[in-house]
Amino acid sequence: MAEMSRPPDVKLELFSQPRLLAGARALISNIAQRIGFSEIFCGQISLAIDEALCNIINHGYDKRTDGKIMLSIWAIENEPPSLRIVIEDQARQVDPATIQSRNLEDVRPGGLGVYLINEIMDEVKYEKREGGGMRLTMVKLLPTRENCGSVSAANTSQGLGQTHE
Amino acid sequence: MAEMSRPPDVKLELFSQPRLLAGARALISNIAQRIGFSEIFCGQISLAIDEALCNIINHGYDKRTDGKIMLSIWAIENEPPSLRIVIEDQARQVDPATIQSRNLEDVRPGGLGVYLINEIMDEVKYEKREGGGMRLTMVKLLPTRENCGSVSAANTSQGLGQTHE
Amino acid sequence: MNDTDQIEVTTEVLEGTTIIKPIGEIDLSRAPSLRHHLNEAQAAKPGTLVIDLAEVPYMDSSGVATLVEAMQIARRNKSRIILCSMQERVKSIFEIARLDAVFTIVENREIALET
Amino acid sequence: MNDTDQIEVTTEVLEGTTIIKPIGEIDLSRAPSLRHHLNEAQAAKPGTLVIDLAEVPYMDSSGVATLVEAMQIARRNKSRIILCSMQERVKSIFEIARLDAVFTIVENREIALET
Ligand SMILES: Nc1ncnc2c1ncn2[C@@H]1O[C@H](COP(=O)(O)OP(=O)(O)O)[C@@H](O)[C@H]1O
Ligand SMILES: Nc1ncnc2c1ncn2[C@@H]1O[C@H](COP(=O)(O)OP(=O)(O)O)[C@@H](O)[C@H]1O
Repeated sequence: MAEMSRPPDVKLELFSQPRLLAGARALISNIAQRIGFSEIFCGQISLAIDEALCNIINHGYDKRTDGKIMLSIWAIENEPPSLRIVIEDQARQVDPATIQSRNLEDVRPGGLGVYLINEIMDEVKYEKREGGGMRLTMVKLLPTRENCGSVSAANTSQGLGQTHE
Repeated sequence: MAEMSRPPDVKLELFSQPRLLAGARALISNIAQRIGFSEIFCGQISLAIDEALCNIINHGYDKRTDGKIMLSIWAIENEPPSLRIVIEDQARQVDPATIQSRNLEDVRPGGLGVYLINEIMDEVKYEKREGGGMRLTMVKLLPTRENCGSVSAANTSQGLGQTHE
Repeated sequence: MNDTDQIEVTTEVLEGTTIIKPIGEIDLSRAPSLRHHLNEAQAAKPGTLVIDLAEVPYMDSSGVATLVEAMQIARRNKSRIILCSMQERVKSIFEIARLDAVFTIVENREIALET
Repeated sequence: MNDTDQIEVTTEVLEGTTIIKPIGEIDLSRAPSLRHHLNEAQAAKPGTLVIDLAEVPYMDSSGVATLVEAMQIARRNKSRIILCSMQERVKSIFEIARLDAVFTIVENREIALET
């Protein structure tokens, strides 16, 4: 995953509080819409970010509400059109290899977040930050007619079918 | 206007680009909604922020798109419920006294932003920042039944009348 | 929990069937409130619990986890859960998580009551 | 201007009346595109220009300035501008700016065409 040389278009910093998730989603969804993502895609991208933030709150900060979370957002209009989001925290450092989605066959509450993030985004990378905390880098490319990179484009679901235009 | 001792709940940093205004509005409107502001009030608060950002882009940075704008947002749920927003820039410093709304009688394009900000928000203060650039502090109190602090509560307009509940 | 973390819910109790209709986005901040309402409804052990999602424009995995939990309680109680009137955006998360086959999901409330 | 800064507009030209219907939020990023469409419509000097705002959920003072400008052009042309189908949120800015008395604002397109 290439590093971005230019500074992010938007930076958002919030405390690890569930009540602030909706605002973060609204911002991301709006920026995604501006790049040209369809409504369903904007919803999915918001969901991926929401899940990443939930995990930082629940696992990184153990539900403490005074932890900092920093988002850097690049609204890339060409080269090709895409949304790049880096989420950083000052929470517990874990081995990126342990951040894994579980087997979906085993239906139980929880354990969907990492799976959803991986399904929705085109690139996903977890790293330890030098100064402490974790960094999650995610990229979503704008689907084109040739490149219908939707989640379940494979399993031809009806609901998502509508988004490919 | 008392200074806030605790750090802001949310910080947003963006470049002076018109295309980013919609995202900032979406974030602010969502946070306002969470505090309990009605839909019309959320719209008005978004408008006040939008106008402040437009002025920084147009007058502060002379429409340059590479200027930084920093927003600090406090979602205050008690003491009493309110939204506090501080907007800072690194743009031209002007005498706060020159930032004034014009006479509305004289109908012409432009010259409404500062008027709208003053009408919508309960407290508005422009200052020069120590390190350069300007700082605008705005507070909007959640209207209660006793305190229907809506814009044009005075001129009993029908459209806004609906918002007082 | 803040006031705004409470999810608005309307509950209708019919003969053997309870219908719960949450209103608003269901995420980490509101899932606990939804869980509370579902637990309350399930304590009365209705034969069928219909969850009407017509007014839920968004749900994250915290909301889904709450529904999976309710389904497990229903199984223990030998009762049923039916989800109805799901918006497209919410349906999309059930599909990605492959839970659309696990839950009984129907078009609208009328079908849910006939099922 | 970016692609997404272009406002979507439908234009209908009737006998002596042009109806313009912009779609989407009108703010600093999209006001120039709206101005372009209005200028184009006004170049043909219609007797009446109806601006149907039914699909405009938000407008800031950049949008309002564009409409005030169009009104000044209309006055020079001795023609009229009528705004119709304004959403409540947008009406609110016209009221705060005391422009609700300056513009002819009517409920819907039918009334606009009869006026
Ligand atoms: N930001 C994070 N910090 C630490 N651990 C994490 C983080 N995100 C995910 N994990 C780990 O990955 C696992 C899977 O996460 P997820 O799929 O979201 O399910 P859940 O959060 O319900 O357990 C978590 O249980 C946790 O161990
Ligand atoms: N952030 C700012 N920096 C410098 N000058 C400003 C700023 N905001 C407002 N002003 C001044 O206040 C005046 C009134 O602003 P406003 O009411 O928004 O009308 P307009 O922007 O259409 O001129 C502006 O013309 C400008 O001189």
